[in-house]
Amino acid sequence: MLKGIVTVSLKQDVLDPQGQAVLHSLQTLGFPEAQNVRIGKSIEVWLEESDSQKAESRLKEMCEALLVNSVIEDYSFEIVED
Amino acid sequence: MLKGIVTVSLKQDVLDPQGQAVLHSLQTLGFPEAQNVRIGKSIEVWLEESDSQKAESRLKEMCEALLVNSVIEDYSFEIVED
Amino acid sequence: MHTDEPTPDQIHCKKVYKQMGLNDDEYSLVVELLGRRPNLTETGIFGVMWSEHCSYKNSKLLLSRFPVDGPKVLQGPGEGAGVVDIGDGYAVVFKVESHNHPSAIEPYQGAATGVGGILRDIFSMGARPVAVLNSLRFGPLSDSEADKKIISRTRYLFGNVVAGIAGYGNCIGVPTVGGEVCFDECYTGNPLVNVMGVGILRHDQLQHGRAEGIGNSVIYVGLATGRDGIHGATFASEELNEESDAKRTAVQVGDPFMGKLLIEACLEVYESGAIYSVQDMGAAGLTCSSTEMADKGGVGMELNLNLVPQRAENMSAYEIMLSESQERMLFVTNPGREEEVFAIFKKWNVPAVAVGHVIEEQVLRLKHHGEKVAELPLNTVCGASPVYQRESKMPQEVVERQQQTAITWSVPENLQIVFQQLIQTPELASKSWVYQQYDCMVRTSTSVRPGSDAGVVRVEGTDKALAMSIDGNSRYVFLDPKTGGKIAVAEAARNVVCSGARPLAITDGLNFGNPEKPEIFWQLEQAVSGMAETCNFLKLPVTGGNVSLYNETEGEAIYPTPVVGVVGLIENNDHTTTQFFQNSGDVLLLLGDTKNELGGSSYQQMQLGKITGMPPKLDLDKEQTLQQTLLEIIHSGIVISAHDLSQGGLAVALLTSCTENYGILVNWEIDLRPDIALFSESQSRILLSISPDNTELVEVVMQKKGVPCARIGKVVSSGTSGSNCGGSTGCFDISLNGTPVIQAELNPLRELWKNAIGREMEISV
Amino acid sequence: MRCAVIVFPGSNCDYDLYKAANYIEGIQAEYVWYTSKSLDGFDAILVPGGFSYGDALRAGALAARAPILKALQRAADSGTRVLGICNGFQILTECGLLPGALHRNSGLRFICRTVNLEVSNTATPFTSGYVGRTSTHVRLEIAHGEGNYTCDSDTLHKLEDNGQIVFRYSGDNPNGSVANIAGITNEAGNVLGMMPHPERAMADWMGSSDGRILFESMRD
Ligand SMILES: Nc1ncnc2c1ncn2[C@@H]1O[C@H](COP(=O)(O)OP(=O)(O)O)[C@@H](O)[C@H]1O
Ligand SMILES: [Mg+2]
Repeated sequence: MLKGIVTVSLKQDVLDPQGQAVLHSLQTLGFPEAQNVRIGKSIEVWLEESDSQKAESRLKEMCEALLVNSVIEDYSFEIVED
Repeated sequence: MLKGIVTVSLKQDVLDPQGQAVLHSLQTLGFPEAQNVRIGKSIEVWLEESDSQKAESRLKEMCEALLVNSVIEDYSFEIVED
Repeated sequence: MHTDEPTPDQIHCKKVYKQMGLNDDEYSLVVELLGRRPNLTETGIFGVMWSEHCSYKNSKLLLSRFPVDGPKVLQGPGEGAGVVDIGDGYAVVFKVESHNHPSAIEPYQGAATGVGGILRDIFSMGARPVAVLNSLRFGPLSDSEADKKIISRTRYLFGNVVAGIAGYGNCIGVPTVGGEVCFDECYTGNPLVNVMGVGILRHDQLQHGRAEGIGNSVIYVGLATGRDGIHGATFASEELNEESDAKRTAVQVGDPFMGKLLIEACLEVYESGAIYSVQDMGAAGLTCSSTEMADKGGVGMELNLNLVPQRAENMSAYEIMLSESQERMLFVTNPGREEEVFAIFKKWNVPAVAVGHVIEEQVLRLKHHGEKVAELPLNTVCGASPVYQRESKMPQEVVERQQQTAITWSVPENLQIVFQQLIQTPELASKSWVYQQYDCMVRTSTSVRPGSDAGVVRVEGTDKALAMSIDGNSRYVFLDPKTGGKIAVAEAARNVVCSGARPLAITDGLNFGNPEKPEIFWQLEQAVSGMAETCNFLKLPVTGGNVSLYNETEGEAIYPTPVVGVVGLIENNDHTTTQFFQNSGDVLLLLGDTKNELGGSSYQQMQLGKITGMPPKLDLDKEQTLQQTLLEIIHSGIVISAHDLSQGGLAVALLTSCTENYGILVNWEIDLRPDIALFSESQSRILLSISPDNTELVEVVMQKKGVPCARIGKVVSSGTSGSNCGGSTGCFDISLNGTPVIQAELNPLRELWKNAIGREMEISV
Repeated sequence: MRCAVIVFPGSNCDYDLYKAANYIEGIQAEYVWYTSKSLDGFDAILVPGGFSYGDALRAGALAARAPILKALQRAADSGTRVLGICNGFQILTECGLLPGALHRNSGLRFICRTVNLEVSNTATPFTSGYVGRTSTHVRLEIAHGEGNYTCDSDTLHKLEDNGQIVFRYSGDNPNGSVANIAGITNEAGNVLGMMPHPERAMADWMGSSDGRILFESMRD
C-alpha cells in the first residue's frame, strides 16, 4: 500500500496565533534561540493503489477537493511505501 | 538560520476521530481508494543557530518540553537550511 | 486463547491477579466461588468488577446510610442515574461521575471522556441531556515557594482539563451551566475532575438496563473497540505513583461527534419501542455492561467476541472485554425488531451489530475464534465481591488541629488591601476565565448562566425550570469531616433555593484517599454520616453518586472532598432569581447570624498559608427554616436578588452580587472584629436585595420565623453622586458601625476580581 | 414564509434555530436532512451552528462538501435568502458562497459570552428591521473557537466598498477578526454569514431579544 503525507501550512501572510503562543512559551522555557514558530497539519492518507504516479495525482485531487483550504493554506506532499 | 520541521502524529493505538471523519468524507467524495487517514501536526521552528547538530539536540529538548504530548503522541523531525 | 497469555496455574503461582487489582484473599474467594482457577480473561473480569469503582466494596456499608427514597423518586441508585419526578409527566435524571486519575495523566482527554461518560449515563436512562456541570480541584496556580515545574504542570492540568470539558461539551451540544473550581496544595499531584450530567425525560421514555427474553439479540452500538483504557476501572481504584506513567495505555480518547450522533440515534431508537433494555459501556466496558444487564434481568448472556467491532488488530478476549473505548452502548432488542434498530443507527451513521443473545443459564459465556474463552456464573461476578468494614480511627493530628485557635493575627491595618488580595486569589476570583470557554446557551433553554448561585434551565413545554449546582468545601471536611459533610449538602441546597427552586434530590461525588488507612476511612465515615444526617433532615434523597478512593500521590492523600450536586425545581419561571443587584435604591438585607468563625476560611488560608481550628457550625433547624422562608418570599415575588454567603464571607458576596451598573453603600452595625465581620464564613446566611417598599414586609416575615435579618445598606447605581466614592465607575463602600473599612471604586475592583485567573494563567513562570 | 433548517451530522443549534424561526409569526421552519438533493419551495435557508462532522479538519469543511450543498448553491444563486450562523458561517465560507475564511480565535480559546455589535449595513434583507432603532448597537451571544475572520486586503476592500460587512464587534474584538468583522453578505446581498447567534436572543429571559429583529427582517 502507498501512503501520502500531506503537509498543510498557513499561508505566509496569514497570522498564526497558535504558533506565536508556542514561540512565546518556548522562549520562556529557556529556548531563546527559537525565532519563529508556525503550526500546520500533517495528514497521512493510506491509499489502495500501487502506481505511485497515479497516487500522486489522486492525492492532489483530494487536497484540492477537501484537505486544503486554498484561501488561507498552502500544501506540499510526498508519497511513500507503507 | 536553520529550521526544524517537527511532525507530530498520534500514537498508533490512539483513536483519531478527526481522521476517521475525513476518511469517510473522502470516500463519499469519490475517493474509494483512501483506506485510512490520520491527522497530526507539522510544526516549523526557526532557530538562531548555525550548528545543525546542536540544533538537533535543542529541537529534541523542545519536543520533549512542550511541542509533543508524549502520553498520546509520537514525533519525528528534520533540520533544514532556511 | 492467545498463546502468550499466562495459564490459570501461572496466574495463581505468579500472582498475576495482583496486576488486575485482586488481592490474595479476593483471588482465593474467586477460586472458591468458581471451583477452579480462572483464566486470564476471567481474572480480568473479576478484577474490574470487584474494583471499588464497580463494586463499592469499601464504601457500600457507609453509602447505605443515605436516604434513597422519596415520594418523587422514580429511580434511586443502581441504574445509570437517578430519576426524579418533576410533574406534568416529566422527570429529571442526574448524576455525578469522577474522572480524576485519567485527568492527572492526560488532562484534556481525561476531562473530555469524563463528560462523555456522564452524558451516556444520562441518555442511557432514556433522557435527553440538557445540562452539564463540573467540579474541579487543582494545586495552587502560583506560590512563592513551589518550584516552577510544579506550577507549570498545574497550569497545564488546569488549562487542559477546562479545554477538555469545553471541547467535548460544546461539540456534543449540551450546555455547561455551572460548576466550581478550587485550588489547594493537596491537589497538586492528584487533581479532581467531577462532572455532573442532567437530563429530562417523559415518564414513558424511561429506559432500564435489565436484559430479559431468552434469545433476544444483544446489540453493540458505537465506536469500534480499541486497546484504550484497558483496566481503567482498576486504575481509578489505585494510588497514583511513578508506575502510573507506565500505565499510559489507559488513555482513552473521546469522540464528541460520535457522542452527538449516539444521543440522537438512541433517542430515536427508544421512541421506536424496538429495544428492551440499554446500558452504556462506561468503566469496565463490555464486561460491566453485559454482566450487569444479565444479572439484573436474572438471565445470562452469550457473546461472540469475533463480532465485536475492533479498531486494533489481533485483540485478545481479555483486551476486548476490558477495553474502555469511548462512545459505546449495549442494547437488548425486542424479538424480531433488530432490523428497525439497525436502520435507525444506519441513518445516523452509527455502527451497530448483533454480538450475542440472552440465554437462560445465568452465566456470562464468551466465545472467541470458535472456542469458549470464559464462562462465569453471574452471581460470582456481580454482587459477590467482598464488602469491607474498614478500620476507622480519628487521627491525633485532627484533634490537635481542631484545638488550635483559628485566629492568631491582629486586625490588619488596611482591610481594603486585604480584601483586594483576597478577591484575586484564584479560589475567590471570578471563574469567568473557565466558564466562558463553555457553551452555556446551546439548546436555548438556559435562563441563568454560570456566574450566579445556580444554573437554571427551563423545562420546555411547561412553565417550570430546573436549578442546579455542584459544591463542596474540602477545607471544612478536612478540619471536621462530619460538619464538613453537613455543610456540603446544606450549601448545595441553599444555592438552588436562592435561585427560587425547591431542592429535589442530590447526587454526590466522594473523593477520598486510601480507605485501607484507618484515618482516611474515618474521614469517609464521618463525612458520609454528616451528609446523610443533613439529607435526612432536609428530606433530600440521594439518587446516585460516585466514589473515587485512593486519591493520593506518594502516600499523601488529598483533603477529603465530597462534592454535592443538587437539582431543584422552579415551579414557575417567574420565580427564577439570581444573585445580581438590579435597581438602585434597593435595600440590602442580610439573613442569618454572623459569628467569629474563621476556621477553614479563605481568609484564614490567605493569612496563615494553612487552615486550623473548627469549621463554621451548622444548625440544621436554622438552615431549614432559612431555606423554607426564603423560598416563600421568593414565591411571593418580592425578592430582587438572593445570594448564598460562602467562601470569603459577606464582603465577597457583596462584590459578586454587584454588576457593572450597580454597586453598594453599606453600613453594618455588628459586634465583631471588622475583619471577622467581613470574612467570616458562618453558615445559613443569605444576602437579599429588596425594593424599599417591600423591605418591612420581609423583615416582619423573618421576625415571625425567627430568622435574623439585618438592614445593612443599599444598592447604588454607577454614576450616583453623593456616596463617598461615587464616580462613573460606581462605588463599593462598606462601613462597619459607622467606620469606613472599604471605600473603593466599583469597576476597577471588579476588574481585579474578574481577570485574576486569566492574569495568573498568562504570566509565565 | 417557508424556511429550511439544514441538519448536518453534528449540527447542534439546528433545534434552536428551528424554535427561533417558528417563534416568529409568519415563518414556518422545517428541518432538511443533509443528504437531501433539493431545497425547492423554500423562501429562506438557515444553516445552523454547532460542530458539523465534529469540526474535523477545519470547521465547516466537511459539511461544505455534503450532498445538500449543490442544492444550497443553486438556491443562493437564484436569490433565495441564506443565513449561516456560527458553524453555518464557516460552512458558507468553506463552500465559497462567502469570501474569506474563519480561523482559530486569536486568544486560542473557545469563547462564550455576550458581545456588543454594530449593525453596519441596515439595507440588507436581514437587517432592515434595525433601522429606526434609537441605536444600531445590538447585544448577541457568541460561542465559538474559530471565529477569527480572515481575508486578503483586496477582498476586504471589496467587502467595505460594497457594504457587505453587516455586523462588526463594537468595543472589544473577541477573536481577532479583521476589521472587527462579525458578519458579512455575499455581493448580491442574499447570503449572510455571522458568528453571533441571533437565535439565542429571542426574548428577555435569554438576556436579549435583539436577535428577533433579524428573523423579522428576513420575513418582511
Ligand atoms: N468549573 C466551572 N464551570 C462552570 N461554571 C463555574 C465553574 N466554576 C465556577 N463556576 C460558576 O461561577 C460562579 C461562582 O462559583 P463559586 O466561586 O463556586 O461561587 P459560590 O461560592 O457562590 O458557589 C457560579 O455561577 C458557578 O456556577
Ligand atoms: Mg461554589
